[in-house]
Amino acid sequence: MTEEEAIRLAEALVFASAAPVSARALAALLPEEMAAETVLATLARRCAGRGVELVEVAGGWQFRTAPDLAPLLRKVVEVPRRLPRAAMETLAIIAYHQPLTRPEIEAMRGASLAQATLEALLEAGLIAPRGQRESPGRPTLWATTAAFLAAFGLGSLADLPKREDLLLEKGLVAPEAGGR
Amino acid sequence: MTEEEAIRLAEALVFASAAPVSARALAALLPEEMAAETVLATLARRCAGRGVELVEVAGGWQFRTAPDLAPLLRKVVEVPRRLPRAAMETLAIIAYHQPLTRPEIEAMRGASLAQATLEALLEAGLIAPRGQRESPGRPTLWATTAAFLAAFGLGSLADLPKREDLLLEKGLVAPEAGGR
Amino acid sequence: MAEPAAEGLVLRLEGFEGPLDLLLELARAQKVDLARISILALVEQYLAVIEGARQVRLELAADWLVMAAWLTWLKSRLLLPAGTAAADEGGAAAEVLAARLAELGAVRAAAAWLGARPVLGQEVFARGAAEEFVVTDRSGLVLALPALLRAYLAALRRTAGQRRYRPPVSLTWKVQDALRRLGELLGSLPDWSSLERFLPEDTADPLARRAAVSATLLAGLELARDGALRLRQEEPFGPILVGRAAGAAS
Repeated sequence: MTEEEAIRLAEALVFASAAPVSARALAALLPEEMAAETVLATLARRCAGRGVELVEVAGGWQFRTAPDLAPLLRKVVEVPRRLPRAAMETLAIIAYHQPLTRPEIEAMRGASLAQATLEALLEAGLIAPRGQRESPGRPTLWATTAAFLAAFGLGSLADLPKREDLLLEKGLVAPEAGGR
Repeated sequence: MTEEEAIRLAEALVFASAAPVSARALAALLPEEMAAETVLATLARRCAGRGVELVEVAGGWQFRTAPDLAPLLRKVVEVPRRLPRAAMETLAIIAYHQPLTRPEIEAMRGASLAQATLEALLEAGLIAPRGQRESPGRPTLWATTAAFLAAFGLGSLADLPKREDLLLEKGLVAPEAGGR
Repeated sequence: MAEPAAEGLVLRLEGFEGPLDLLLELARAQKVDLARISILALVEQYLAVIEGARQVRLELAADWLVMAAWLTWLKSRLLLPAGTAAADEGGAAAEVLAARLAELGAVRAAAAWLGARPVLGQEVFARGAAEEFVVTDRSGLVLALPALLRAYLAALRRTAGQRRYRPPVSLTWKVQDALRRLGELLGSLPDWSSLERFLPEDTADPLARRAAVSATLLAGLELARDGALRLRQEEPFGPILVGRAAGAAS
């Protein structure tokens, strides 16, 4: 095996391996008198300045994209998240009944409101505190923001579908009225 | 961007990707007046004879180890089992006659299609269902995939040899002159 | 050529992917191209192989025997003097068989051609450790009005359910109801009125109506047993008539 052939082999081996290739692993494929370290060093010199370079990392040698090119190759893919159900329900109740306090939200949802849910809505800028209820403890009142309107494509809160258009079952809208 | 810089960028882009990279993907990174195809062709010429070569497959470009190094690399790199004869023949039928149904495949081979064969081809990602035949029972139609082209180093289905050429090569339907 | 090299084939019938596969092998053994093989010789060889295989073991997969039967038929046709309708039929069938063998030969050649290529992952290798330059940005939110409204309704529905328990309203007319109604109406309706007239008024729902009929009949039977009224039916499935008790004055 000539030195050129050894360099070709080293290139293919490092390229095809899933993990960095040690000089010892290459040596196993080379004739005894040939030094794997030298072959790899020669290959590394030859690749210097190319788009892909041979670098020595923990455990052996590996091809890496030249660092100056990485930013050009980076592609950002936006994968938007959905709001969890509890957050969406909370947001809807605030939108229709604002301003209201946390206990009021909990009473309407019939479930306790986790701090994380409230924080997620705050962080997304969809709700904001708006004053305090003038009652014992002065609880914070919550309301939706301009960002909420923008996110849902609403000009104003008046653009939300009316509750009567939504609540077709009488049982849902006014439980106090009772009976069916 | 100079041509050298474009070649560097092309090398890095194709090298980084596990799947073949289309000229269009490179073009998105190049200035408008620069032809991605030309850049890739230049790069391919430059890599010819190295341990890792640039080849055009499945509608894109991919770096691959040189075929002559296979015997040495197979000692080190893990290689999956080869497809058995029945699977290769089934694959050949699908490649030439796609899309077609399982009974049609079986009729051509004069043997039923074993579950293991179908699963091996599906598992390797070489074939995929492509719609259903509009006939009673709406049987599934099978076709080859882009992975099939990539696996066998084909640019497109048009790179498959013509049926007549195959038979001539084997001396199977040679006319009068024929024989072997 | 007439003497088949059958002994070797008999023992390794399992190696073939079906009768067509064996026929192709036999055709190749004729050492001529497939367009000029002798179908008759081929048929004889196949039948000899099958006969040999049956001497070794009795059971043989059905498709081998089906092919043998068909080839026997084909042989009988091919042996007829040319020009007869049956001989033409045999000639046509022989052509179809030759074409199928040629097709299978092409499939073999294509498979061999594919197999001879450097296969990715076998002879050539792609990059073992690809670099990932795609960054996923999950900071955005999908927000849509329908989802907001669905959430609002879901929340209200939950609390509405918690606030009050509403027992389901029974739609069925019970025997007690029917007893009461029969008692109320018996005096006011004409004697020998149809049982139907004693049903409750708003029974549009077919299921509720059938329940009301059977409840009313049961109630009627009970009252008749006690002598409180009389029932009459002129014919099977005819209308049931309700009359006042024998002793009761109108």
